Amino acid sequence: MTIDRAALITGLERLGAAMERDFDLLNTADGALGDGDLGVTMTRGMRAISEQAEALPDDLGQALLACAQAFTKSSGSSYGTLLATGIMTIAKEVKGRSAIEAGEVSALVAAARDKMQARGKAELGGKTVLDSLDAVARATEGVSDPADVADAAAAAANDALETFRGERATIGRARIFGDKSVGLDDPGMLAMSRIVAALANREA
Amino acid sequence: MTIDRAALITGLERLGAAMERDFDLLNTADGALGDGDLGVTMTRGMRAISEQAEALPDDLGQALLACAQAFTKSSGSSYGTLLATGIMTIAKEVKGRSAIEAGEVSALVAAARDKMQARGKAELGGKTVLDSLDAVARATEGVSDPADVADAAAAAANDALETFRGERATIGRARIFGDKSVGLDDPGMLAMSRIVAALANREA
Amino acid sequence: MKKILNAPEAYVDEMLAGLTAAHPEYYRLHGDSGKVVARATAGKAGKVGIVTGGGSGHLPVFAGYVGAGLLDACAIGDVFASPSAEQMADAIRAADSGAGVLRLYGNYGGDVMNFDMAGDLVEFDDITCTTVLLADDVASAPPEEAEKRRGVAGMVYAFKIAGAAAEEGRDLDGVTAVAQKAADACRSIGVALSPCTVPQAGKPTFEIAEDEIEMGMGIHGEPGVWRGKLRAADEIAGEMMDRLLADSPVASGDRVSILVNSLGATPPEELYILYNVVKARLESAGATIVMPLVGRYATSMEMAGVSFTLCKLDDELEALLKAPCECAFWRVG
Amino acid sequence: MKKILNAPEAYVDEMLAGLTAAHPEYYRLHGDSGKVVARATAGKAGKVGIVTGGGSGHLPVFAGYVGAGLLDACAIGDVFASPSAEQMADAIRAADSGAGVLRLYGNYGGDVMNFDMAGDLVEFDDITCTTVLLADDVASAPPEEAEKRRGVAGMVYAFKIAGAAAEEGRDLDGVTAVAQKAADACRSIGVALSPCTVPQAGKPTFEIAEDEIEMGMGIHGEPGVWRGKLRAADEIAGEMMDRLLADSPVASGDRVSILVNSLGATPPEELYILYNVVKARLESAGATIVMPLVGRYATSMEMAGVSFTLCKLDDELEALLKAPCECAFWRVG
Ligand SMILES: Nc1ncnc2c1ncn2[C@@H]1O[C@H](COP(=O)(O)OP(=O)(O)O)[C@@H](O)[C@H]1O
Ligand SMILES: Nc1ncnc2c1ncn2[C@@H]1O[C@H](COP(=O)(O)OP(=O)(O)O)[C@@H](O)[C@H]1O
Ligand SMILES: [Mg+2]
Ligand SMILES: [Mg+2]
Ligand SMILES: [Mg+2]
Ligand SMILES: [Mg+2]
Repeated sequence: MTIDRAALITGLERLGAAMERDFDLLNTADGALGDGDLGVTMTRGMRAISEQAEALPDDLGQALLACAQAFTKSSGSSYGTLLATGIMTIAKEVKGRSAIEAGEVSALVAAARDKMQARGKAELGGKTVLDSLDAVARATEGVSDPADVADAAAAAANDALETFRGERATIGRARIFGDKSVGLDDPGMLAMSRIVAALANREA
Repeated sequence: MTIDRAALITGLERLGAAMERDFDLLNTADGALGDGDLGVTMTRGMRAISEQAEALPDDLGQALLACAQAFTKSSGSSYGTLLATGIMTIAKEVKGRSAIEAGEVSALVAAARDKMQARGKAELGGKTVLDSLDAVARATEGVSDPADVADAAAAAANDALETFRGERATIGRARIFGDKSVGLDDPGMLAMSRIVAALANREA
Repeated sequence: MKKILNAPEAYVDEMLAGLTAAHPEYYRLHGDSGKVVARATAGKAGKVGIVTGGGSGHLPVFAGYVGAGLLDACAIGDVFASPSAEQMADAIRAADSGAGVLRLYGNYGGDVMNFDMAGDLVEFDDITCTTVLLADDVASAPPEEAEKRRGVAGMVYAFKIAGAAAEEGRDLDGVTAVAQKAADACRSIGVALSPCTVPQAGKPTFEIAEDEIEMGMGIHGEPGVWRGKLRAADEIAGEMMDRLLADSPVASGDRVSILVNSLGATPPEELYILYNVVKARLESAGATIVMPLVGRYATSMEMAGVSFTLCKLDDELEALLKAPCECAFWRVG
Repeated sequence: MKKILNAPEAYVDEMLAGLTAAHPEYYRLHGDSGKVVARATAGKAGKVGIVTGGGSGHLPVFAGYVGAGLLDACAIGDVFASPSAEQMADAIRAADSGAGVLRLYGNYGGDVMNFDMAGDLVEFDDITCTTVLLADDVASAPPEEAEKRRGVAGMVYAFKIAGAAAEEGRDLDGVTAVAQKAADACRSIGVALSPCTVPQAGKPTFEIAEDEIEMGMGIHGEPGVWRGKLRAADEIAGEMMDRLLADSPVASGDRVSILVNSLGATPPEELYILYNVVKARLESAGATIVMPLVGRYATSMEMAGVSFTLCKLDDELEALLKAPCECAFWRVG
């Protein structure tokens, strides 16, 4: 199974529904370690995307660019900007193509991770969304069967969330919470585990 | 028994103590129908008076003038200014004398009432301190025995308070409470019944 | 009581010390009561003096409006309490430079008695005084008893207009007349969301439920016309405008100024949201808005709520409103 | 949530509509996002542009400081949320008149990412951008990590000083350098007494007991250095000054400005009470206070609390601080 426009739209529908469902969960997680708006950011961004879902072109590069712009316009929150940066990176990579293979996912996620890292000037291991993406990129490396990629990605994002829960936050608004952040989920990592689960159709 | 400097000072001592005791009572009554500061006004004024009690001259006119000024300086609340106006009026009447008779009380209170009425531009019957003074002036009219004057004055101030409780306030901050003022004591009348009781040594 | 202060008794003195220390170019303490603020640099000799006075807790009202093109002196009472007659007499003396003094202040019983008594006191100094009272709060009495109304934020317009007239060199009668005209041109209404605490009382001036507001409440917590559930900004502003315009209708071609004032805690963001309705209502009546004022011009410490003041202008009032003035809280021109 | 508003989603748009309607002589909306405020009358051609941006809920910060001798344009986010990169790019375009644009704003992760992205976007328009970040809140990181500190009220000094330099005709490097010098000269600390409510969140940003304060808390409710019982004004001000002076000692002969700022609900009366201690501390260290600012310069809606910002001056900074500026919230000269 390849990822084409139809698969993208189905994935975005699942993701939109997941973000509506997780609105409070993400706001609450961000409230504990930030400003409580992550649910708002995600629902707003996804609504902006789904408004234009029907008009998305077959060219996956153009389609993802439109998704990134929807996020860039709908809010200025860190997560939205980082996601937009990551999606835009993938968009550039796949420009002109109407389908990609599951086996390409790892490299694309890694490219997004690197560009987001440059934008946010953060280190890997800092308990941020970067660590979720890093885990996904590593876990899917060399995997090409679509179902295996989906399994590996979803598991990796969850594992990263679990692993980093016990760490101290070092970046963004969460940093100031210092030791109080130990034991709490990074909101951006929590969101990414939900995003990956929805896109991979591996929701619990 | 005549009222001279010594009697004045004893009366002021009782009054000072009464006002300290009634601080909360008067603030609360004024809080229900005004701005809640009547206890503050009275204790502050009486403290200013007692600071100079020892220095009060034998001339009752001069002594009362000093009392009035203590009130005028210590605050600008309506009650303080009205009391100062009344005391000043009496001071002018008794200027140069070192003693007055109980039989003169009625006329002096009436003079104070009239001057206070002019200052406050209020009508009699409006449920204010003027009605207390009016009642005292009337009840002591023609009475000359000191104990009888004391009895009559204290009873009149109390009766006025009871009588007007059921009326609507028409003057000052209390006016705005309209029908809500029915059933509540006018704070200035309540204070006057305590003042008269203290000066007359007829406290319950 | 969640306030930043030292002893409640020291609140006003320390506030005045800080005010005059922070803005020595505008304010100085006059006399020895420590409760009279005068201009740092006296107005021109021969200028009519303008004094005001009232309780503390309303900054910039009252003392803040001492300044060029505004007031000459101000007597300051304790929080929400009238200054004493002695202090008012001192303020009148500070304001006098031989041309007489206008007493321009809000209609509160205590203040009236004390300013009257102060007038008696300064008669000995041969100072001629006139009086103009602000009685602009439409919620505090019906039109038939308009003279019983409380004075609230309308005094900002009266200070400005009378101050400009005095600065122009008008005589006492002229300044008094135009001050009265300004006072007559103003109507105000307030709505309260939460109380404030008088330091010496130590507890809030009134209680109000978490979801309630009170329409028409006075700036010291005097009861208003109704208490009910919080509603949308547009609805609140609409009712406030209804009440102002019922009392003082505007017609097509009228020129008006409007003050959208925070009572303290309410932030400017909310004032601007309200301003949209205010503007739409006035303009749909055909009126032109001149120099709208949006901000904290007359407050009650940390009270949450707003007031609107409508000031109907004629050419004279408009020119005086736009004339220059300067104090630490407000500058025009 | 006791706030006067219509729909929470409309809060910022309605606020901006009201702001620009009330003060058309100062502000206009630029572009079609509806979230960029520019000067009503553009600055001189060839002048270096200065833009800022950040979340709503801090008036006069950010948009209020657009004006002559201050900023040229501002991108406005939702309450406490960064504007989008697109809006920032629009603000940069509005501010540009060919001499380049300084991005001058507070050090918050989202704002930094978005202003960087905005810089990428306007590269296509051939606009040269520089950046100066305010990172003045001493409570938000130790001196060794000073670059991680949040930007708070210090930006008022930076806006003023950079704005004056641009108005003088300095080039982009010159304006950037003096803006950086101003940013480096500022240290701030805040104390919070009560929270505020973000309209779309609908509940207070944090909880705090009726008798507690939090020293060092950030303007969005970021945790501070300690939480404890409310204490006397002198003690609070003393500790705040201790913390500022530990980070940025003043010596005899120094010239400094100080901003005693209300976070919103705290009334000016309390600021003046605090000012007495601030003044005494600086003067006893031998410093001279220049142009002290006392008022609401950088707020968090209805939050109760205060911040102090100390700005150490040299001749250049002092002259620029005193140069004329004009916006709806502040005028100098
Ligand atoms: N500089 C950064 N680099 C990487 N990830 C970051 C950075 N800043 C924030 N994040 C991620 O974004 C999440 C917070 O997103 P969001 O709520 O949008 O932030 P804010 O509301 O502060 O703008 C964090 O949990 C973290 O995973
Ligand atoms: N104009 C007036 N004429 C007569 N009595 C008045 C007048 N105004 C107020 N009072 C009396 O003063 C009392 C209130 O005094 P006080 O608390 O000092 O007033 P305030 O705090 O409003 O200045 C009232 O209960 C009433 O008895
Ligand atoms: Mg967030
Ligand atoms: Mg009272
Ligand atoms: Mg009083
Ligand atoms: Mg945010």
